[in-house]
Amino acid sequence: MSSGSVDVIDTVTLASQTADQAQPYAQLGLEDDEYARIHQILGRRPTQTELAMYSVMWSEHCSYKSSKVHLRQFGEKAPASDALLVGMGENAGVIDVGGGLAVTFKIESHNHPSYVEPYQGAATGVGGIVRDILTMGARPVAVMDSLRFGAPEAPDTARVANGIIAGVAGYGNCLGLPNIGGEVVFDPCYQGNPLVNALCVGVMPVDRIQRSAARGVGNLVVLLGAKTGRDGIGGVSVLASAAFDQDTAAQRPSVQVGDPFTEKLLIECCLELFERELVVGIQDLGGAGLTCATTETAAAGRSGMRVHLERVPLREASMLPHEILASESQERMLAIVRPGDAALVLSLAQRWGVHATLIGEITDGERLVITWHGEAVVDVPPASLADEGPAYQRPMRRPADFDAIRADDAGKLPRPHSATELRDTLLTLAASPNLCSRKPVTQQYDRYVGGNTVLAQPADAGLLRIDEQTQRGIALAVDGNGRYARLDPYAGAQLALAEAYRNVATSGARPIAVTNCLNFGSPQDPEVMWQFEQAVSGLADGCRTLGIPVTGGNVSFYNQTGETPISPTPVIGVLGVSADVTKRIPSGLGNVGDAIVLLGQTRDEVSGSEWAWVAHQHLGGVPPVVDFAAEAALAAVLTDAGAARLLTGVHDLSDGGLAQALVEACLYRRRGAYIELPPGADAFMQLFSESSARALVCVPDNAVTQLRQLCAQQAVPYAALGVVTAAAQLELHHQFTLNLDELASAHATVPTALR
Amino acid sequence: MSVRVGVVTFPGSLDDRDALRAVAAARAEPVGLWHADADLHGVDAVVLPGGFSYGDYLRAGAIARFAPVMRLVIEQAAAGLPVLGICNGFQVLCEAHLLPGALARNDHQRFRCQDQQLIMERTSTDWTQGYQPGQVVVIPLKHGEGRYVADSPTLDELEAEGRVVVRYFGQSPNGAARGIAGISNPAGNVVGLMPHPEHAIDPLTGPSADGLPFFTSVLQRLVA
Amino acid sequence: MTRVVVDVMPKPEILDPQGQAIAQALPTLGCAGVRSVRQGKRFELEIDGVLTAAQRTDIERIAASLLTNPVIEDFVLRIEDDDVVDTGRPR
Amino acid sequence: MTRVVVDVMPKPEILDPQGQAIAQALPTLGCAGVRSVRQGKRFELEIDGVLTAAQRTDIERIAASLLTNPVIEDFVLRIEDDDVVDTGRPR
Ligand SMILES: Nc1ncnc2c1ncn2[C@@H]1O[C@H](COP(=O)(O)OP(=O)(O)O)[C@@H](O)[C@H]1O
Ligand SMILES: [Mg+2]
Repeated sequence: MSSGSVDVIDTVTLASQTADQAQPYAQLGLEDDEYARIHQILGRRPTQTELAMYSVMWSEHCSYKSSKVHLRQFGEKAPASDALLVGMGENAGVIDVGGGLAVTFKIESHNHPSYVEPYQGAATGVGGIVRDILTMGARPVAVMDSLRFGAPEAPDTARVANGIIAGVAGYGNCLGLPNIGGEVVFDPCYQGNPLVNALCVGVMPVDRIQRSAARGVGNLVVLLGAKTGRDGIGGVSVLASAAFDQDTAAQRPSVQVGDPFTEKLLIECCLELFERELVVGIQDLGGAGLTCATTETAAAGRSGMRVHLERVPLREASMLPHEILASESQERMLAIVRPGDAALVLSLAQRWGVHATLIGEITDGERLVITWHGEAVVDVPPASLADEGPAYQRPMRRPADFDAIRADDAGKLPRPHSATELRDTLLTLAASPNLCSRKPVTQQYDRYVGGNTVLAQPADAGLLRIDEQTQRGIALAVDGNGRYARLDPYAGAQLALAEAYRNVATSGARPIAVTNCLNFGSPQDPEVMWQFEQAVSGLADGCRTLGIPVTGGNVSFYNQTGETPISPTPVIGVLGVSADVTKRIPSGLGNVGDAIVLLGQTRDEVSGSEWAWVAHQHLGGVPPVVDFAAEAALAAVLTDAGAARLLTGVHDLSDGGLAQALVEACLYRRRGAYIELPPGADAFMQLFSESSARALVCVPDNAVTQLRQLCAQQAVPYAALGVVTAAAQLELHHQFTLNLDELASAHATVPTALR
Repeated sequence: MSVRVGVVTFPGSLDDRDALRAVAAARAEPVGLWHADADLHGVDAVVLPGGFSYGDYLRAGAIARFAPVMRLVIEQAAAGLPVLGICNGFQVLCEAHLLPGALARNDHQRFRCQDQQLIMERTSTDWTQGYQPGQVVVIPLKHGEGRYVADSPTLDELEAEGRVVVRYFGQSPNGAARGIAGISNPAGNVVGLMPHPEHAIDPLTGPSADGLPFFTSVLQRLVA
Repeated sequence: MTRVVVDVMPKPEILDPQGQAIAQALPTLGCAGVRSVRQGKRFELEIDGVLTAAQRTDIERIAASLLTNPVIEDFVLRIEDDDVVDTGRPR
Repeated sequence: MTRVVVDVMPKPEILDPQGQAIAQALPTLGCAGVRSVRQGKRFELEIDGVLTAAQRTDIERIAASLLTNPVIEDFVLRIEDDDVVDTGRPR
């Protein structure tokens, strides 16, 4: 671009007159053919502002250009579901949970910003997903967070982990959203690429679902919330530096600072607007800010829109049109309202202390025209930005080391045999970074606010009452396992799905819907792309088999340092419904004298296990068998037994196998257990295998027969393991006895980075 | 005649709905009060709920105490209106000088949410008549700035006058002076505490129902 | 335009865990000889035009009531390129 | 004894929700005409005896790394009764 001074704004008129002017599209991440397509769409060169808009809307982050062709499977393979009110494609899916209520939930990543500035990155990640849920018309009612950090001893991990945890806590607590679950995993593969996947769930009356479509010629466009600053301008600042003053460009921060207080007011304000039916369309401002919100709402409504950009309230008066459009300042929403309601909307906003500004109107035709002090700086068909971005079928290749890694079975690793060795292994695992107590993290999160939290950490799933009259509730769990996915991305995604599904079932709820966040390396690496496709297929196939649809999700690519990508990490969230939360299955061990029963089948499966990792730093072999029929049968037993109030305690088996499940179950309510492992079985295998589709349950004598019957009906293997005892110890008959204090102190080990 | 208990919503209040629920659970009539209204709508008692009023960015409760509704709360508290400040509400009461001392950042500098054992000491206040002195209860707490501080003469006076309403039992969660979790004014109508009794009214959604007597106490006191 | 700076520090007798944590970390970061660290707050207020006497009174009141909690903090108010108004205790 | 003061402020272009919340409250408290408020931190470090050149370098390093988050904050370091060392951007 030529040496325009700061005052000269590139307008549509100017662009038509200077068709040949060179533009820095490559620096903005646009390919030659993408740039040529923009010319073709507009019939002229784009203005600087338009170019900035295309570059950001056609970026991987906004356009899903590498993932789109694969994500289609979620729709194509989706099982039929009457409960699905809004499917994929909107900000978040909406599910009818009965009783006149609908639930919307979604998980989203904020990985890269959280590495640069852990506290604010994580905080704004929570803020962003909460606005997505609000946009659907729902009151956000809870959050969850799935976190991954580098090795606990690595020097940078403390900075990243503590900042991220404090950021999740700071934002969520200040918004008044209970945190009802999540994950914390340490693995060296996340050293320079921590993962912050935040989930939010919201509830609304079924008839209050909001849409993002901007409709109704003459309706007004209202910008609600925070003033717009130079936050997160990122890639677009390259344009600025090419066009304008070199020195000022360096000052443009990509870091966004969250303001949960403003978000809280924005939430209450929007909910009141929804309640009074004052909103025709609404969209949150997230990635790509106003650019994304204006183009998506106009495109969804097949409407035209006129925006008077100079009306946008600014934090810094000197901001230029492309900066205003690209700014990712947090805590903003775009609403479409009828002209007759505008005064009321503005006064309600004022009551809540929320800035509200009329910045434009819906027009005839299908053009988005953005003016700057009367001069058009943008005149585009909005769908060309929002829907018609590029889509690539990127090359894929099975990783070169795939077969070698799978052949490297963990079964050949030396195993503990003697009672002492087994005991030490159990304690070592209980104290290891991924299995020790999550309390240092979760006690920083408010799990009580709202007064509807029935289950939260350390329960297998979060359980939330959503109707105080009927006691109807929802359960949620998020799970992922990068090690399994590294060994086999197809099975890894399915194992994550299976685990989240099982966790939801342990609360007694019936799983009904799925969200996902797919964290991968660079899509330009064919091996990563292969992993991605495998994970998507695995998840889509798994959801079809289980009969629960994917309702939404998010993709995060480029999680890699140099040439080394993270282990593929699909994180899966499952939502369940509980008709009566008072029938929840209590977590942990039940009452003294109750039988402890293992449901499900145990195989010799230790490849990719926590034991192989902790004891041998080994990652190889084939992950555990996925058996969705067995998962569904187990879930059916749990929900039926829960509904009949047969069970007094429950804990699913996952990382660390039966050994870890016993440790956690004992410590939950500090109850003792006497256990006899099934005769003839290899004790190590029984204790440390990570076979899926298993759970521990506690059942009083008078309910044993009924439970046995349920298991027989569903063909779920039933093994009486032992009994809940009054002694403060975990006794494994013929093996060893550990007192609960010893267990508790091992489990209370705090990972180095969190000390 | 039913007893009406108001719960003030400040911008950033979070546990206001929970406090209203607890009032209802105690069979009083819950009344929502708005920070900007200079009107208490004739309520018989007021709860200042938990949350992060104004984001608590400056100091917890520092801005909320200047809200129009607080002028009336301060005025009528002096005339004997029962006022309970929970967590952020306690911080507001201290900032408003209805209670002495201040709530500083936790000594470990982190937000802490946990089920806390507490020992009830003064049970002659409007809000604690339903407890026995020395009774140990479990009530959740959740705060980043809950370390009660005051100078020694003030602390001595509080103890001498029996105005320490509730103390942490066992290890202190925040480093509070003399383990103080909650205090009252001399008359016993104004009580502030860091733990959240409104989150312990039903074992389904809290660790116990040990918090309910706070709300039934004021009811008893008002119908008496 | 006038800038008013208000420095708020914890009173000396009040435990300052943030300052203490920093002081404890310093030796391990290779910084020796620091006897104590205290952490307070700094506020910068920008006022259009010249500060009037009335505004100054207002701001002093705000500094003493809103910006500072006198139970645990002291403050110093400074008008930039102007004289210093010290209403806290000697520092 | 030497006192080193480190003033840490949010960078001008970074959102400062703390300052903003205060600025919004001021008019209702009868304090008009304040265009903006920014809230930062103030650290006071006490050093035994006179500050050596090595100590000063150490403290500057600490100020730039531990006391300041350079992604979102700038700092100014001042040695009391001594000259001013400014390593942040112009304020
Ligand atoms: N992994 C995925 N699975 C299913 N749907 C996805 C996935 N990733 C993205 N989507 C869907 O694509 C749409 C756009 O996603 P995204 O850009 O994250 O939404 P938003 O613009 O609200 O942030 C959403 O409907 C989202 O649910
Ligand atoms: Mg969205």
